[in-house]
Amino acid sequence: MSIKEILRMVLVLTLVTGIWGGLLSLVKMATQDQIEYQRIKNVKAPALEKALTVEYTNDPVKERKKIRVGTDEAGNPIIRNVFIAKQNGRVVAVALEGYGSGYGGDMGVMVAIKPESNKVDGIAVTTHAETPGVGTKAMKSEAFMGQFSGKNISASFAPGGGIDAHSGATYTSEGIMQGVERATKIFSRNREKIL
Amino acid sequence: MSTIWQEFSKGLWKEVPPFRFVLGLCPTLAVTGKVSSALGLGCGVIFVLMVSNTLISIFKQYIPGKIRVPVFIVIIASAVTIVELMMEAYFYTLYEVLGIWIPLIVVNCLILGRAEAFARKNPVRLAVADGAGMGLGFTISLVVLATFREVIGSGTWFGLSVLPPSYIGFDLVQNPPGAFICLGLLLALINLISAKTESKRQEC
Amino acid sequence: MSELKLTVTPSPHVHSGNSLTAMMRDFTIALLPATIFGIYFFGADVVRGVLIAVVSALVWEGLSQWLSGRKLELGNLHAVFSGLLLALILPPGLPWWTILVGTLLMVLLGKEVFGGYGSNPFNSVLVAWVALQLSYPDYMAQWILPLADPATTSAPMEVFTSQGPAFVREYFSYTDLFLGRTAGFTGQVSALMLLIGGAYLLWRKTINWRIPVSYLAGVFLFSGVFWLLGTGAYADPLFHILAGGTMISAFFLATDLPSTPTTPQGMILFGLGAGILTVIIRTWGAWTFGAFYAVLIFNMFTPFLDKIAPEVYGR
Amino acid sequence: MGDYLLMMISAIFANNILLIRFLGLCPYVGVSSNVNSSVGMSGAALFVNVLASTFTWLVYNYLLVPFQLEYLRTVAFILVIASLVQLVEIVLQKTAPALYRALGIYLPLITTNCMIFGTAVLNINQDNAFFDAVIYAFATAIGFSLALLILAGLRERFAIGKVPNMMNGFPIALISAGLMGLCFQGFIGLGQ
Repeated sequence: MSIKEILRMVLVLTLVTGIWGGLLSLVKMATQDQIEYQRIKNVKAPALEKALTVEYTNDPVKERKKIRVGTDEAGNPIIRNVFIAKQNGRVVAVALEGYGSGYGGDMGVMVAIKPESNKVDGIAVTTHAETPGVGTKAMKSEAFMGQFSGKNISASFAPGGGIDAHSGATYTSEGIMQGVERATKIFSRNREKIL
Repeated sequence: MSTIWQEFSKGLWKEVPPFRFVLGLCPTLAVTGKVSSALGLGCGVIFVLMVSNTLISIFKQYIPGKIRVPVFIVIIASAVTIVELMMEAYFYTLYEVLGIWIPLIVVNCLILGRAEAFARKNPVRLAVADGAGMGLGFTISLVVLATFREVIGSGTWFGLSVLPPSYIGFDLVQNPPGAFICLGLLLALINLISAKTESKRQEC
Repeated sequence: MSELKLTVTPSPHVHSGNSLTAMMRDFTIALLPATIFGIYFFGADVVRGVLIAVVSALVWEGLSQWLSGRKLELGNLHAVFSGLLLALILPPGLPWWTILVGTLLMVLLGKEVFGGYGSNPFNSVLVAWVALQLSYPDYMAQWILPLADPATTSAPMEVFTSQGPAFVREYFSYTDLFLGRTAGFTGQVSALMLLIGGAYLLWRKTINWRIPVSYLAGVFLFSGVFWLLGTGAYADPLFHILAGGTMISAFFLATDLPSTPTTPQGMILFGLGAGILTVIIRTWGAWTFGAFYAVLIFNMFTPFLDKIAPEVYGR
Repeated sequence: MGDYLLMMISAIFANNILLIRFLGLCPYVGVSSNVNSSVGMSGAALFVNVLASTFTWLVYNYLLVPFQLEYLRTVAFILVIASLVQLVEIVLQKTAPALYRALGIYLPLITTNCMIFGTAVLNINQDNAFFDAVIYAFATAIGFSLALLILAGLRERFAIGKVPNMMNGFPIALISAGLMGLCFQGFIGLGQ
């Protein structure tokens, strides 16, 4: 194999990967926002619709805001999405996720808050790894999940506070309470940024 | 013109994949539970096959023989990534249903097989025709198999009910073992048909 | 081309139709006690199920042989026997059309695609049963009430897999299990009737003793070990022998000639293995009737078990 | 340890990579016509599958994730696998000629074996930790080998049987695979 041949091979491979890599990153950039929208729409929207009981006319997924809620161990900022529900241009509710630890690990809870009255509008579980038929009983129970609605956000939602756990599903109930507690606190701290 | 037509049409019956040309079996079985997912994957394969055939045919004299396979793979894998990104952005439900089978288009032997056997030896227009024909043949095959499995298995076609509501779906054909059995029976049927037509041709 | 091959072929080595016919006749006769008992016990549903299964098996087999241009071989009684056997392992009140689907799958997938009886690597009756189980799980768990005042409408093995061994002892006595006074499919309820049939087959030398004996031993010993290790968590070995289709598997399903080994060692390993797997699936798996799955799974290993030692003659 | 065992049983039987997940079919019908070549293929697949999953996991988690290049996964994995196969071929030829002779002809087939690529992607999709990923790759390859060997055993029987003409070859292999899949359904519930 001559040097010329090897050089040609290297050149061709570099060119091919370079051109395609550039093209791919272009496609990636062009589709990035759309992909993020679709992901949120398909993963979070069902819970979002359940948590929002007020009437609204916009697409809260489209009108979402990103807020910085803190930093992780490595010092990178933690960014959360806040979904804004509007009726005829007026903000009627905002929804954001808080995480608590249930029986099977972390669970996400979507909490909708009415900023005018500072009351919880509704909550719904987004992601969880609870035992089917045991822990899931709590998140399906109207009596348990309904307790949060109408409570002022300054109240304590943490376990041991004013919320009764669903019997037989204590860990899951406490996970949900923790999630709501954290979400409401994030809202209170970042109220100006969100609205 | 006639040769372009020939290269295009061979993919539709004479060498139709994956029936005559048993390449790309894995997705054939995996995505044919529903007509919609079969069609979705088929379109992805058509796109990748046309892109790879076209590019390889255009640049065939610049690709050194010794590294042609890596170059082909890079081209194919990049085309697949484009399909992946596009599907996630604009057809999210389909993207979720197809899941792992979109990246797996890369290792679909059909695509590398056409690059190796056809595109690197033929002019661009023929390579395009070949890619379109093979891709279309593959898609039609998937849809045919999916039609059978979806109608018998759940009484629907493309999500619309086509059988009376009292029909109780025959779950076996929707399950993985049923996929193998259906494809096996379909291949046997094609064997039978071609044996019949060939013996007729000999009689003439 | 194939005529010139001098190779050892898989069993059965039946070349005149007569001995196959005689064998199938014996098998059919051996199933009669259980069938008659089932009719007495469950009533007209069993008659209906058996008639539909046998007639449709004959029709499907005749059609497929005629369509593929082969000689009609309905006289060898294999269709009659396998139709009857399938009817006996299905719930008595199954809708008529599911029985038709079952016999079609039995004839087509179990047998004809491989070239007819003798070439099938899987037990055709079990292929049909598993396919029905997978397709119509709801129908396959609907039992008829056998007695005016039943303790439970579930089959004994169902009670075991869903509620655990403690409940089994509460609902079923050994006498009930042995005589067959429980819910279930026809060919499972009476261990006694199946034992009579099995004894007839052994006396007529239609089946080799190795598979049924080693199968029952496998079930008994394996479940016995776990029962001794932890009473309460595991069912006792006698229950495993009497319930859940163990008997019909031992004498009628695991003895299907084409799909089981032909060497003495192979047969013993087949029986032991399938017996152990039966208990494993019942105890830890998802299926109530692990006996059928276990036999079918071991059908897959027959070619390897056959390689262990040379062929036994005069089986 | 118990968790690894359950994971392996599940990956080998109830979620068999080939019969239930449909990965690796081309070599399955291609080389399963006799037992000896199936053994060779199984060995090669096991070897490459474990290596490929190890390397792709490392590449993904230590190269693609830190630079936020996850979307290049497909390209990166296929390149890693292709070059890995080449490397294995060269190393084996130099260091273990006997093994190379046994596995050699199957190695090129492995690049386009969807099982290798599929296992690598599944490991990422399932968020497997490093050691889990290696065990998972090992178990899927064992499941693949098991299915391959059983089918080879059955097909050796068909060769001397009387399978109808129209069923010969692929049709009967696929139908047998389907019936084997039915058998493997019996393992559901074990190891989960």
